Amino acid sequence: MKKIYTQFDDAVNQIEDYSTIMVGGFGLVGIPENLILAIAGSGAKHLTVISNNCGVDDWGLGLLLENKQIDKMIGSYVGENKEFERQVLQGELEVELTPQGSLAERIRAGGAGIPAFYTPAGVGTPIAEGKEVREFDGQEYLLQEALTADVSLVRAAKGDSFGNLIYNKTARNFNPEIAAAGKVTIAEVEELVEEGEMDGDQIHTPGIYVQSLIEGKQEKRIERLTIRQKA
Amino acid sequence: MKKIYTQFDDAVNQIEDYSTIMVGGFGLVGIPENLILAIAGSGAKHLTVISNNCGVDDWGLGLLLENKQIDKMIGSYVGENKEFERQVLQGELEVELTPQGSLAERIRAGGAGIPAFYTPAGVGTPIAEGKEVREFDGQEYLLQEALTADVSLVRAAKGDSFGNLIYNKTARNFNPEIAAAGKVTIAEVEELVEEGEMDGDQIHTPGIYVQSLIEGKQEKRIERLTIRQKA
Amino acid sequence: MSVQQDKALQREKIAKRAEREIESGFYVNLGIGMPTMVANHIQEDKKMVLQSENGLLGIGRSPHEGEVDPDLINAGKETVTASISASYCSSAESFAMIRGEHLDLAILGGMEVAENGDLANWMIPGKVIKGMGGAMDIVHGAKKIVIIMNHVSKHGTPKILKECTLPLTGRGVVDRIVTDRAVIDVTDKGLVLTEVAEGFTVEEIKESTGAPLIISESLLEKSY
Amino acid sequence: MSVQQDKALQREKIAKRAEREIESGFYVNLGIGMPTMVANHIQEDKKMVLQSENGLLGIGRSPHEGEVDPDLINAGKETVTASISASYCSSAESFAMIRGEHLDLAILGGMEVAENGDLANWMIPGKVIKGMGGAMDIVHGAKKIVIIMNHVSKHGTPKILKECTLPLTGRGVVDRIVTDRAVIDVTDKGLVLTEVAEGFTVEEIKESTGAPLIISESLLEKSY
Repeated sequence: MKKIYTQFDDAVNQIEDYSTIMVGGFGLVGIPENLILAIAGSGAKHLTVISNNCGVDDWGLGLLLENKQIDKMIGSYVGENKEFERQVLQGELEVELTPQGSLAERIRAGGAGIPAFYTPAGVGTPIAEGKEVREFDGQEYLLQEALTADVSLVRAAKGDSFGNLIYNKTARNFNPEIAAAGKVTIAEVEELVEEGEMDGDQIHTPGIYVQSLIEGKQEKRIERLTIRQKA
Repeated sequence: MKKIYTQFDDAVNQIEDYSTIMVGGFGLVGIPENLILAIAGSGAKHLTVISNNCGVDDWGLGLLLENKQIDKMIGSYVGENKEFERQVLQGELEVELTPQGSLAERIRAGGAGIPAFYTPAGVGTPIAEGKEVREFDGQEYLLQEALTADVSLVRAAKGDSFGNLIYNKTARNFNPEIAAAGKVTIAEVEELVEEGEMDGDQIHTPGIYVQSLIEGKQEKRIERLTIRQKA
Repeated sequence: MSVQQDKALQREKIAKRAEREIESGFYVNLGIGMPTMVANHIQEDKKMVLQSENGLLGIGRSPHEGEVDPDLINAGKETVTASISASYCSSAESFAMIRGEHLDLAILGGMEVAENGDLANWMIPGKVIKGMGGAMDIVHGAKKIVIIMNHVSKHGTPKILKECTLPLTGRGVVDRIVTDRAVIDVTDKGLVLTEVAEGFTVEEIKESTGAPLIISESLLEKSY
Repeated sequence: MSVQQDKALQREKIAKRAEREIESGFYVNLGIGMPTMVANHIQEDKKMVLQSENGLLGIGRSPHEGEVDPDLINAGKETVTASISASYCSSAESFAMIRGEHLDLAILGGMEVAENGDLANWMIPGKVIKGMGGAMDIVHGAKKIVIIMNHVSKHGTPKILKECTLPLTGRGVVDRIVTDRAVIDVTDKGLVLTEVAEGFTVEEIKESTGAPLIISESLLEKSY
């Protein structure tokens, strides 16, 4: 029922200059790495990117930075990336920092048709500047507005031809809410399975949120390998 | 790690007069039927009940109506219950009707620390009376506030001693959000399983939301049996 | 033909015409009551997914006797089965799906529709209020909202009006009205009559409608 | 002892004392950096659950070499394992859990704490801003917020102040401060000194603190 691509270049063909894209992942975990590589190769420019982080210098969204394809970044932590720092200092890149929980909730709101909500995060901080502060039950809260995207890119462990997705462990992170918040959502899946193979009780992203899928193999680079020595 | 009850009467012992309780279920599906029976036997009175429906005349929350244990009901549809109608007409029962999606989202907000949010549902209708209406991007939305409860009662198919829960099919309905919105949450489970038996990727309600559990057998009454005749 | 049979036929006719609103690939919510009947008329070659707002994406046919699962119902509380691709979610997630306008179409019943798209379908003052259920959310929650109802009330008075007299379910939410007599679109310019059912004339439709009608240039007569 | 070793010991000491904040049955979030070290000191008999805000409830120990799963990391982006009862969720759900105050305790690092409980720990004006990550949410998201940090800066100036000089992470959010020198509670009446570490006197704590201290009636000296 959904469009199944076989070439990553074809899958990202619909991303135009000046598009807003959302990209799943936390650090390098759960990122749609082949879709990002394909965008790096596509030459799409002046992108607004919504993602918790911006990759590292030579991987993930860092590749789009390197190519100067990003005009604006909305995220919560961008400290893993020297080129990011350079572009911000040079005024080449606009940044909007949002507390991580507010970012996740703004994306959820975008997919859920909630235009805005109140949250305690950021009250009394620089984040509150220009934002409405309102009291409920004696506590102050900040108004945060929803985020949506022209195209959302997610990565899942499994997907089927109806667009249903299942994520693996902490690779889930921002992916389910990002899948719901895109006008068009493209899913990079580790494994495309037969329809009916996924238990309906265990599906994390129902197919209604996904417009197309592509199967691919990921490198899954590890940012901070932490090992326990055998006793 | 969690309190495991063996007697339903003991499990609901903490529900006092004038408590606000939330009860999972849609129609009679997914209701914590033995916990409700125990409340009916407990004599707790002047309850405020938050639940999508109010059971039927002789089952589910209808039992608490019969006993006149409910002062106020917050729900979206209460049409399956003659005693409900009688008590409302007699002024014995206060009702607050909320659109079903707003009810679900208000409960989710309660568990998620969101004091209020905007929704399109109810704009221009009697529901909007006394509520703030605000425009975002040219569309009008209603401000809805969060709901929480002193005690939440849910039913799950499986639970473990850490309070992790898995629901079955459409018996999930309001249960996950209700589990999160109670100061204290009691889970009636069809099966108590060993810890580690549930896959971490498949847990619907993480144990952090659940304070105690009890295993029980449900009748699972069917409200509208609809059958397809064999050709 | 008895009045009862006549009514049933009328409902079938509306349901059949409403089925044409569904395109292959659509995600659709069918309201409780007459809209549920639309499911019985869906053409085999249409691949579509029915959503049930209690938390099921992919409603299947009714169960055979031995197949009934008490944990598996639709929003009308009827026992159902699930389609092969079905997924379950919480009610909050289900209404997030609805509110976020991920559905292509909702087909709902109506008591009154106004020329500006206002809909009333949940309460009659003076009668006991049973609640709006999911109706107020769903009218804001699909790319297209189609209302199916009889063209006139049992007293013969119009149900399509300049203004609703009953308390609203939603303001300006209706895109199309399908009745036993006609198909009418709600547009910025007013109500546009696009189809007339067999057995009725444009004049009869105009007379039985409580608001001015623009006649579509591509009007279809005897359309269903 | 080298300065490096000295610093490491100081951090261990703070982490050990912070561990006492954790009670059996607690759900705890440990911030990135020094707070992560607290996990290494948790007593075996304490049954508690560590939450990682990227979407893991039930962090286990670090993986052995052959056990590494690239899809399984903590909020510090380090590879971890999951405990037997662990569950995964989306980041939105994880922060719903945090914001809804379902955690009993969060132990976080700090740059400055003010006597009213204001916390600054995310940016230094003039330096490149890396972002607040989850800090601004977590400070509102646990029943008790404990800040662990050195008592004074590397220049020897107080980090506990009448008012923060750095941009805030949260206003009035801190419940307790644990440093290498003392434990101080934030109360409505002001800062209350409850414990003094071995090697320090009450006078020394007063002098190295930039806000007035009330001395607790049950003050513990040489407490850790």
